[in-house]
Amino acid sequence: MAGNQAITSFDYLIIGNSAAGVTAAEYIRAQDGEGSILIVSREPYAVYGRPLISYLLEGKTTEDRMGFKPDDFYMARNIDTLFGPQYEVVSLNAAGHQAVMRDGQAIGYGKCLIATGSVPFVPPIEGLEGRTNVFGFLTLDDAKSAWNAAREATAAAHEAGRKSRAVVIGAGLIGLKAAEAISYHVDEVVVLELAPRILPAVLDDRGAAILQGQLAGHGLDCRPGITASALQGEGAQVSSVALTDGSTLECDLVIAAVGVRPDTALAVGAGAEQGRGLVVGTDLKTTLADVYAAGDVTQVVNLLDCSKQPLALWPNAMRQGKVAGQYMAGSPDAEPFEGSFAVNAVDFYDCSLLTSGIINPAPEGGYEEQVFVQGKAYAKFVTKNGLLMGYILLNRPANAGIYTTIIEERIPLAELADDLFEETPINLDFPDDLRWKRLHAFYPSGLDKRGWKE
Amino acid sequence: MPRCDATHTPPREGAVRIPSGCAISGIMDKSGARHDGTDILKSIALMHDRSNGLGGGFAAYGIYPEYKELYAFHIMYENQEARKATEAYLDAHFMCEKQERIPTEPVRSIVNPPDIWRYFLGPHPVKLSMSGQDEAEYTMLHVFHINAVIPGAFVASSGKNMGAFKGVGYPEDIGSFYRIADYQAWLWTAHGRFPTNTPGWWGGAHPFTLLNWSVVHNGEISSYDTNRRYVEQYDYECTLQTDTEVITYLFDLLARRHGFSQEMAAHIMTAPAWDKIDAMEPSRAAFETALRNVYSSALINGPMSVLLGSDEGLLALNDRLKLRALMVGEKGSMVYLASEQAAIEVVCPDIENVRSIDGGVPFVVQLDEVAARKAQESAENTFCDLCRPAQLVGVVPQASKKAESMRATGGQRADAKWAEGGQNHA
Amino acid sequence: MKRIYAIEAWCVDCKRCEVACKTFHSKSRNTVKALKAEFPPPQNRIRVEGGRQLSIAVNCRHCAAPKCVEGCVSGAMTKDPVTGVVSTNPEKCVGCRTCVSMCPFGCVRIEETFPKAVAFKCDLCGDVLGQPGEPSCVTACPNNALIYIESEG
Amino acid sequence: MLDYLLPRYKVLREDDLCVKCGVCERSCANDVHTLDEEMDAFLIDHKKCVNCQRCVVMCPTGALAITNWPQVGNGSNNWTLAAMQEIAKQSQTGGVLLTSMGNPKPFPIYWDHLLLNASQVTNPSIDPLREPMETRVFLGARPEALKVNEREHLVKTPMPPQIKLDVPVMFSAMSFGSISLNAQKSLAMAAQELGTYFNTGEGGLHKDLERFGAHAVVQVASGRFGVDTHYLNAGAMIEIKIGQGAKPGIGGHLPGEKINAEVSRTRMIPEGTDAISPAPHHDIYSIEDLRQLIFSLKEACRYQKPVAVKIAAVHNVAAIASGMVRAGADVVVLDGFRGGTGAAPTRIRDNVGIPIELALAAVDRRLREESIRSQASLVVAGTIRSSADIVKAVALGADAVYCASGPLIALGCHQCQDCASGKCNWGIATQRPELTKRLNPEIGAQRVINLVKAWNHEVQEMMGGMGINAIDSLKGNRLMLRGVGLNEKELDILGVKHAGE
Repeated sequence: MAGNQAITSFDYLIIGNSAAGVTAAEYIRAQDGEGSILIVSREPYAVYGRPLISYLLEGKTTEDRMGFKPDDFYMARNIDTLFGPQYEVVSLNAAGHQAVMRDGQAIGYGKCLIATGSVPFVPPIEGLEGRTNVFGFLTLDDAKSAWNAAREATAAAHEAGRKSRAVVIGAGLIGLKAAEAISYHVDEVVVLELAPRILPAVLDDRGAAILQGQLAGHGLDCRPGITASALQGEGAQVSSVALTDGSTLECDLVIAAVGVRPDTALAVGAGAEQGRGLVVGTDLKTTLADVYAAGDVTQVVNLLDCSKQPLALWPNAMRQGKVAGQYMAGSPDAEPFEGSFAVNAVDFYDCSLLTSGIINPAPEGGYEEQVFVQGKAYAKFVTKNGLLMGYILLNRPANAGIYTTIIEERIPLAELADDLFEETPINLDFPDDLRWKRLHAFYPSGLDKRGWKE
Repeated sequence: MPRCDATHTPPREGAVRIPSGCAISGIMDKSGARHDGTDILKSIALMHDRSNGLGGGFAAYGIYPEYKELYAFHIMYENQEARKATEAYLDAHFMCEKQERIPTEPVRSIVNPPDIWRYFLGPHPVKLSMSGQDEAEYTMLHVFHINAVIPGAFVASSGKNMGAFKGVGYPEDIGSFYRIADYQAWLWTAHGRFPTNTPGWWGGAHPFTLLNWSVVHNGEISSYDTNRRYVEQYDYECTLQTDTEVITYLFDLLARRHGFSQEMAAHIMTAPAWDKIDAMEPSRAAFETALRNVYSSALINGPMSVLLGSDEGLLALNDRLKLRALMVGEKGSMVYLASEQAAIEVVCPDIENVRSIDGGVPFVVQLDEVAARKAQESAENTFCDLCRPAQLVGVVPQASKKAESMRATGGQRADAKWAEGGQNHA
Repeated sequence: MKRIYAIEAWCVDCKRCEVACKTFHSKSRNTVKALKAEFPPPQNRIRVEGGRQLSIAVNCRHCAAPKCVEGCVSGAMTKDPVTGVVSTNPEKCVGCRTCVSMCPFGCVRIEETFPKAVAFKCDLCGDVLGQPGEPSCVTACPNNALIYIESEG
Repeated sequence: MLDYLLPRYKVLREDDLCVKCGVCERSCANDVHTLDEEMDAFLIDHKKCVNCQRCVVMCPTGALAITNWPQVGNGSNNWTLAAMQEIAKQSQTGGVLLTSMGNPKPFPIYWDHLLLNASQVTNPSIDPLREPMETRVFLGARPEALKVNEREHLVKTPMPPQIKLDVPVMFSAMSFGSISLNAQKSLAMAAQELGTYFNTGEGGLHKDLERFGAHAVVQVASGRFGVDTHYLNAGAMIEIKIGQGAKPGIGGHLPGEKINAEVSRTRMIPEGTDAISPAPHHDIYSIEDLRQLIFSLKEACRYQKPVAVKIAAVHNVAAIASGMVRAGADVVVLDGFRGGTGAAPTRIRDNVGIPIELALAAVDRRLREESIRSQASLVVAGTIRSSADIVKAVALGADAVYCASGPLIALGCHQCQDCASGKCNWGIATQRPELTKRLNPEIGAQRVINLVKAWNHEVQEMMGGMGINAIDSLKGNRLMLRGVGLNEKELDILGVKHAGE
């Protein structure tokens, strides 16, 4: 659809074109074959796997393989799109069922989904603003810019007979993936982290120390407990970073990845209630009439401890997108979204890290921990009241999903094999009946457990 | 006939089993009115190519009204001694009212015929009562004895008011030889034979008869040995190893001794297939199942078309698969049957209702008076002489038979019939 | 859709299914060549758990709402809307292992190939992506411990 | 004592084909193959190999074969290696030599000296694809004659109980205990599908198989295991087992280790105790005793089931069979000396009894001579190896045949003769759960069904060739047989002519 045409009204308006937005559109279309759907996004791309941006820089994928959906995804479902900075929705009039885009055009809608995701949290560091070699690492454009800068900086540095260096501020998932990605394009990478360990949200101290050592083996210089106090340099270029330990680090570029927060500005501007994200019901409706929200932008109930938090994770966005789409279109299959819990999978070089649920429990919460270390592998299991609440699996990925399902399904550990945590979990660890039930979904009702029709 | 071994003479009928193809024909007047043998001769002559000159014959019913209470034995003798021995035997066991040479006429193609006699006789009353058998059983067993034991003698027919006229030659020549145009009968059957061997023995020609039964048959049944070993359990002697013989015995066993109607006997021999029985309503299925079950070994398999003559009339039967031709046509009280339709039309050009006999479905033509009588009778069969004769006359168990046959043949075990399957021959 | 079901009662722990799976998913599709000469060595998508007394062959359940698909960040893991087959596209996969952490049955594994690790899993022996063939493990099973039948979902 | 016994077999492994997948190792209950991780090679214990061929069949690459142990004897036809090995074994153990399956010695197999007839020119052969080709057989006593009402199509004679076979083959007696429940169930399922019967052997009828009762022959043997009124009425026919072709005059012994809970419950004996079947029935020391047992059993089933009596074919078989018929047996079962067994003393198996072909011919003839052939059906057993054997047996005079080794081979048996060890790798002659589960009765039944259907097709083809379209007309039809390479005496006993006659 051309942008300069008169835009009138759509049955469904979806703001945001990533996991939650396109999944919602897909499920809306599955239920409602007729209603008009418009997806608007400030990014000028068809939906892509946002976490892939680091892999793009690692050479493990290419831009044309990053498409999350088939090329004809929108066309085949008769979904209208407006992608580009001028189509960023800047204001929402919930009562009037109207949204206004940056280019001033107004769009009428029947139902609206806010799937604007996260925006980077900008740390209060002196000299951060207005720099041309400081990059975020959240969007494809961020990644491409950083990539170009790294290649140019490295070329320039080598011409000058020195090594190039990038400083990454933040050793969270995004920061570390950015560090790994950029490490292929600069000579040295230093990762700064305010917290006392890398990956403070998804690892514990011991695991972090092990991983840090393994990353060091790949030349990644992680410095937890230290962050940047100021970015220094002439003009728009940062040339060095002053650290909180008082030292200074020369650098060619900086990636700022200290964290993200829900991009709630639009909804809040329209009057929506906000907690640690947009407040939504189990039908993912916001406090505004006919306005729904899904993905990183929402506040999610953690099913394990009933805390409320934003959950900036791809599978959660997918699941919420589906539920929101189904409710918006009135699908009978719609099931209430009660909450979620974290499942993280990430890999750095040859290290894999899978974590889920509660991994750093509060000491007084009645949790128990079991830890297994063998070779490169580090595993930790957190249990409470005979249930598995969370795990860390560093370099021990095999069959991890079985643990995830034990958490999710709240399967009492007493029913499971004794060596569940020591060894790779297997289906035989489940009791007979449960195992049969799990492995035989949709099993023909005419057959018995011997596969016979008797 | 190739002869590679001077000591090896071709076996005669009875010593081996000889497959043969045939022509058959039958003419009957349901009213019981009698006709001479001209038509049957014409009918069978038309099917000349279905026989090869090695056997032909006729059976005629109603030809001896003046002796209708007596058994009419047609006996062929190969020599004088045979006649002497036979007549002495007959004298010992029967009361003979009349005996005479059967009138014949020389025919160029008929060479070396036997001496053929007929006797009108009844069982010796004292001997009969001593035997504990009924008249028919008594007579049959003595016929077996003559055929089995007296060398050179053969009883060609032994029924009442009927006779068989048969020999080696084309059937039309045999007919002329026996002057069958001179006889008046209400039922005629005829047979022309195409054996695949050359036994050249008059006794082996057809019709085959036993008491009032006469059978002409075209085909070669593959169930032969099963049927043979079945009837042999009941004292029948399959000396000739022919289908006709064993079919006759089956009819005798089922109809005379087990008391079934001829039609039911024929039904047993050509029982319905199991898939048909399975589709029947339960009580009928149980009936047919029981019949097949008990009379399993009476089932006839393989190509067969049979005309069974008796004092009741005519029964025609084809095998279950209808592997042989058999046509029927009617005109007034006359019924005509023949292997070929032309053989009917040649004697009755304006024949009506011509059709082929269905496989496995007995076609019954009864004398009107017989049909009327049967309709009044009980539909339940009555057994006759089911128990083996306590006093064995003429026919004895296999072991003693063997000894007897050894004696009769001077110690030579020439008679293959005694051994199981008849595998033994000189 | 037609699914493979494992029947514990009949599993005899021979692992012929694993061999057949490796062979089918090899370059040569010849067992001897595939297992003795090919590099990287072909991987089996079905695995027998247990031992002689109790064993069961486990492979992808091709779930109605597959968690692996839900978790896949690259769009490599998809469920064919027509056939129902869940399959992974090695071109798109970046080996992040989200699917491994999501699969409730341990049926997605990662093959450490160069230049990137990729996920692999049972594809019902589809020759063409999403087109299920006759699964080779089912054919190889000597005891009907693997059955390939129309399921009720 | 140093064991002088040599291995019997040698396992050959083609290293070029072996992919070290370990299927062989996991398939062998005798632990012949062991993949040694350190050597990255298989260690093979040849002595443990019984040549069951499970590994050969299971190997995905065909890398395995089993051959004889290459040790030669001294060339003597008298002291052969085999004879010496038997002595080595007996001098080691002091025991009776035990073995399994049928007599392996090269005695004449008369089936292979009999040839069938076919129609040419004078009568037509019948195409089984075009015409009905009936193989249904009834077993049981039959009246000599039938009284009926022809008009109303009613049978007046009371019909004795009979069983209906859609194919002329039944599965011979093999008890639960000697074979696994899965093996017996395979046969039961196949019998049901094929419209024929399996035989419980003397091991009782397991409750899971009671629903196949309409296709079961329940056996009463000298041990009387599992016999009660319920059992006698649970099957379609009762069979008194006097003897077995493989071991005439010998009882049975199922060791206690095979008497697990299920076998114990089914046999009605305590778990873990040896199940001893005495050599004779101790209530049958003569023919009149047999008559008492027959009529006791008929009373027990209220004359609703035919009662069969099975004997081993021994020298005086014809006279014994005649006595059995006169004692009231509705079905006479003859088991020839090549018949199989789960366990028998080697010397007995290899030296006692007579060939079934001669026994059958003699019995059929004798019963006919005595005009009592109709009073009982005749079933023969003891190496029915193919449809041709069935056709020849029926032509010699049998109503039907019993067959066990054939169906067992269909189930996977490779006749390794090691049944007694209880380690049957095919899950047949074993009670070990990890081995019995190798035989999925669904597959087993299908294989047996396939086999018998194939045989029946062949029977139909051969019958059609003879111009016969109902097996009734084949029964006792010895004219359809000719002997080859037989002497006068053999021909005389068989009642057939020599080929060329």
